Amino acid sequence: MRVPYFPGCSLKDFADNFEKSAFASASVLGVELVELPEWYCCGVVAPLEEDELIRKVAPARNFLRTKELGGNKLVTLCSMCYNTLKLTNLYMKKNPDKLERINSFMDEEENYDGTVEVIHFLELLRDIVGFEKMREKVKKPLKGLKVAPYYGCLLLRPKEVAIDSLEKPTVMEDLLKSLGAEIVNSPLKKTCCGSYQVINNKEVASKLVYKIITAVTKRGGEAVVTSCPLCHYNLDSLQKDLSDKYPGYKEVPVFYFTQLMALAFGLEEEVLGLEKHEVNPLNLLKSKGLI
Amino acid sequence: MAEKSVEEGKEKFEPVIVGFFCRWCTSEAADLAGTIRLQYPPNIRPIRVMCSGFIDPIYVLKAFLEGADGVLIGGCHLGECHYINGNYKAQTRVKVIKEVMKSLGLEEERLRLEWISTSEGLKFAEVANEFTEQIRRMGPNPLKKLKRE
Amino acid sequence: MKGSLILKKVNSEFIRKIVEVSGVNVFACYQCGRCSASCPLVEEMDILPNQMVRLVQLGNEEVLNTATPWICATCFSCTARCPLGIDIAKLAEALRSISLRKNIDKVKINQISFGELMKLPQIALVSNFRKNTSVS
Amino acid sequence: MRVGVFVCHCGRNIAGTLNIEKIKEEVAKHSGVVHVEDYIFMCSDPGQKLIRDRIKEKNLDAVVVSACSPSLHEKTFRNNAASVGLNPYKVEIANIREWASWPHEGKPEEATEKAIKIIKATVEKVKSNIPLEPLSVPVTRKVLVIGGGIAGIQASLDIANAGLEVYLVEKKPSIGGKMAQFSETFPTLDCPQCIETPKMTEVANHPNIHLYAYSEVVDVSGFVGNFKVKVKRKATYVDWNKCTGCSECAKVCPVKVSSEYDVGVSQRKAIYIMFPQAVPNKATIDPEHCLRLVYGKGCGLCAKTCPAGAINFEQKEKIEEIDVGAIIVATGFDVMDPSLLTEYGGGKYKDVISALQFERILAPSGPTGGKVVRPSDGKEPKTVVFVQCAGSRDPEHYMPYCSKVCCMYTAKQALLYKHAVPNGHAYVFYIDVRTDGKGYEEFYERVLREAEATYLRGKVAEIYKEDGKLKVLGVDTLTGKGVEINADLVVLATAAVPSEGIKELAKVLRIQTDEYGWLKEAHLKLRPLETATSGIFIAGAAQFIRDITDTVSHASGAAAKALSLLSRNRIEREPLVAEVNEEICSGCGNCVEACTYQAIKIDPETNIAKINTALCEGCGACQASCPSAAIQLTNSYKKQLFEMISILAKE
Repeated sequence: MRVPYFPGCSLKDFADNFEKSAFASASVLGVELVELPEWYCCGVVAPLEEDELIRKVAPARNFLRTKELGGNKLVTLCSMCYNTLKLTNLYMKKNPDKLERINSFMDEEENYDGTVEVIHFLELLRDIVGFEKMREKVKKPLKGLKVAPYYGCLLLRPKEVAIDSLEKPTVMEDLLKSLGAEIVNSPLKKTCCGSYQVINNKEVASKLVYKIITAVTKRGGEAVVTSCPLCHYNLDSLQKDLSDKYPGYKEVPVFYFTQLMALAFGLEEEVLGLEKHEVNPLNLLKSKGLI
Repeated sequence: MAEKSVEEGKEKFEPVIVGFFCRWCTSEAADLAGTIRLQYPPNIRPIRVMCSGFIDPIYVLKAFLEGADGVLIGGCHLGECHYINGNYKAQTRVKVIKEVMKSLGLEEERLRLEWISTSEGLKFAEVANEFTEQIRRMGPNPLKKLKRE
Repeated sequence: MKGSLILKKVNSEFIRKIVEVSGVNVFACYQCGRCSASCPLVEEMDILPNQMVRLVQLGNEEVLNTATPWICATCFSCTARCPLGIDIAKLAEALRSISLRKNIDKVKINQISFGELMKLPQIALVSNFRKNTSVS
Repeated sequence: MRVGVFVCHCGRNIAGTLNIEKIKEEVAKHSGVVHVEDYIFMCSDPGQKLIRDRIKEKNLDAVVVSACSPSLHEKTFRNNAASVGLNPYKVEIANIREWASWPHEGKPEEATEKAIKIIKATVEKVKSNIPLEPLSVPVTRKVLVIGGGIAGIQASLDIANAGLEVYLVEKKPSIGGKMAQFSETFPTLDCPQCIETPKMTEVANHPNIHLYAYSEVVDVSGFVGNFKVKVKRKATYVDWNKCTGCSECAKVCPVKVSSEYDVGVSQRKAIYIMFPQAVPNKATIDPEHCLRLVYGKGCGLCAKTCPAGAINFEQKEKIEEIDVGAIIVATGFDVMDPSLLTEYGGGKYKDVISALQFERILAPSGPTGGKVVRPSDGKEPKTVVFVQCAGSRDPEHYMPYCSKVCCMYTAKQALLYKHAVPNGHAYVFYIDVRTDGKGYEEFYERVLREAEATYLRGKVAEIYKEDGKLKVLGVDTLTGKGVEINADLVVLATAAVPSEGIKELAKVLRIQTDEYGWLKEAHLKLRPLETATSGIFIAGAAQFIRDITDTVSHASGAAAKALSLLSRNRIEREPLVAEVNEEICSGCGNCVEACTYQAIKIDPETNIAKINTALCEGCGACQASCPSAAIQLTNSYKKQLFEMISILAKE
């Protein structure tokens, strides 16, 4: 199966371990993520103003590239890209007059007709590949690894883009269970990590990360799993300061779900890019006999 | 528009529209529209019937054959029929009538089915306005021309 | 915020602008406060999200001077939980946008140290600038 | 044919826009019209006298009154004509006010033209109207009441006391309904045992009431005055004629099941009496859990123990047919399942309960003997959080409406909790406190003072378990601060919803529900006790959630409606029904299919459609389906419609 894929900026740089592990795991499942031959920054955050059009042009161009690849589905890994592309696409579908304006801004291009569907890689795994099939490919079950799924905001909200139930999502739990991991349910798995406030209000983001991580460790969680590079950055890198600030604070490593897939599929350790983590995951993985 | 008609040397076309209104809802809505003095064009000539499900296709065709330019059927919203499901029957029949209309060379848009409840006086007036305007744009019933020829 | 509200005439021009930019009908809100109860950043805000909606309902432009829209991280918790389906996140975006369109920047890029800039991922920088500056 | 046309000015309402002279001139030319006359107010006494006089003088055999909508004065003018011997069905109304003068005020000429067309078309109709007499049908002077809660009990007693027979059908083994589950009632703090139980006993002993407990209405046919009802009497596996209600059987039964009456707060046995004051006070075996009934052999301990020998594992359900003249639906309400409220941990945490469950915990005679303990560990909760509007006023996720009774019972529960746990503290999250009843606001104020409850104005966002406590995340919009409470027990005032199975029952009864399942009244303001199907009335919360005071009033109102309908031995019906021209009918059966009321059958001997006029509602769907115009609706004949259409469709 070949599916058009939109990487976004992070996956080519500081989150390249997310992409590498995703590509490697996908190929185990017979899925080829075909990167758009040319792509443009999605804008990172969806422009929510009704009268804002120019910031929607780049997503439209990405959809045109998708159609050129002969697809009507566009897969993303990054939650922020997913949310931005999906919301922008819905806006264009709902407002044909606005779509016409957007098309007029790119007069050198074909018109975008609103027919591309944006999906997240998790949806593809759940709805097209199926977790049962994933279970068959597991060589090294993540036995005894207590992981806490962390959805953050943008996979679930607003409801128009939700990949799962808003209040009681299960897609990551189901995925991790199929890899053999033990699920730790944290009530804060849908709570914001502070997102871009890490720049203006680092303290605020830091407080949220503290709440999110301690809610996990309190429940016996040994690792957090996410699908968002920014969540990963905040949850991972801000923990360093927390150890200084709160005596007895227990650090936990933060993984992309694709890293755990690659691990369970028995792929080479280098696709995991574990050296990129701030909170060192090696001890945990070694203690479980996973590396 | 007025200028255009002068150019063509014709008078402004005023369509004739026959309305079949269920006595339980759309007739009441038309009453309400009048009571609160909503203004709509006088082109719609109403007949009060027991139920939209009472409307035999032949009545609609008869109206067109007699020269009506449009026919408006008004019934209760689906699920709200006084006779439980008469409006569903009307909905099915309208589909059939539209097929017959096409075969006679009548545009199917000349027949419209609307669900207008007792309290929807405003909707009644809006539909009357809009439908009259639509038929006015469509021009006279083509069967009339045939008849004349 | 102190002082009394002197309601001579609700500033409909301001409300109209907000409605146009946000596409949100703020009048539907019955002030249950669930947006505030759901907001993870409410401790940091000077007024609660429901008070932000309230000021807009009253057409009070002081809302533009509050910190709340700038503390908002656009996590959509308020929007998802609102019983009336009011998109409060969009409202906050509109409030930011109205300020930003006056060429006001809320983040000073040149004040971020080079070391910090090198360390921060572009996804954090770009999203922050999109929300807090008029130029991006 | 001698038709008289009377044109009303309605003051300036008609004459101010329409040209009356022009109308008179044009209508007078129409064939069959022998007299046209106008008057300033036709509906006034002199106006009516004018019509009566002309009918006699001019020997009119049909009349068209051109005035306001027929829904206003059709009856007036028909009765008026009847008083001088003209058949009322030979009078028709041409609506030239609502349909011509009012909506076209600025276009007098066109409006006058339209009015003339309307009048002429009505003249054509009345010319072919046939004189009719109302159908008079005998009635069965008995009433079926469905649902044995306080509404059904009240309606049954009112009717039975007036001397008519009542069949009271209740699907559970005992009557009493929701009220029997309450601890104490607001605002008087009466215990339901003290005020409802006597009424339940009165029902059981009333000579005019046939109580069918553990039974369901499965089929209804017929029409107002003459309904035929099939009631399924479910098998109880206990001979109720022998059972004395001693409960020895329940003591020996080895199977424990979650109690419906205690909403899961306690357990009952597989053979059980719903509650000590149950009426009838008889045991019932739950076939889904009884070991003997599930496996077909073994156990049988109850049968061995029963001193009356009442247990009968072979008992079968029975269908009984009853005839009634009117039906009252009193099926009440349910509360929303708390497990639907995932963000509040409903169904997930044992100590997040519904207010109905808390009623059972607070009830002095309840499973805990009135001791307030929480379900998870039986400990006394020191911090209780009440969440109002849980599932209500939330069109985006749950129910859009206000569930009306929650503000009051939450206040009551906070007070009863404080009485039971004086060193405990209650927090109440609310959006608005609604106290719309006699003595309600005073009660609420008493609760504030006496229970010292902390009322917090805000809707709770989320509840989850943290460090052994229930963390409630809310807000206090009055101080503008977020709120976090670590609670021992959370009570959700879950939305009121229509009772389970109501949509199916509504289908059986041929009455309508709204999108949620509340029964639809004939008119929200003016006919709140009636359904659109004549002879079927609504009592109590089945129409919409209401408190006990309102329910009892509503039920007495429904009883009065049924009594007034059945006060005579015969009732009259509109004679506008379908008729068959036997010469033309080919017996194709299209009409049988089109008829919603099963009023048409093909006679197997003659192969001709036959109409049961008693069942025909006069909708005319059969007429539209008949390929040969053999079946027609009286006074809406095809001929009439054709004449009207040809007048109206012409330019």
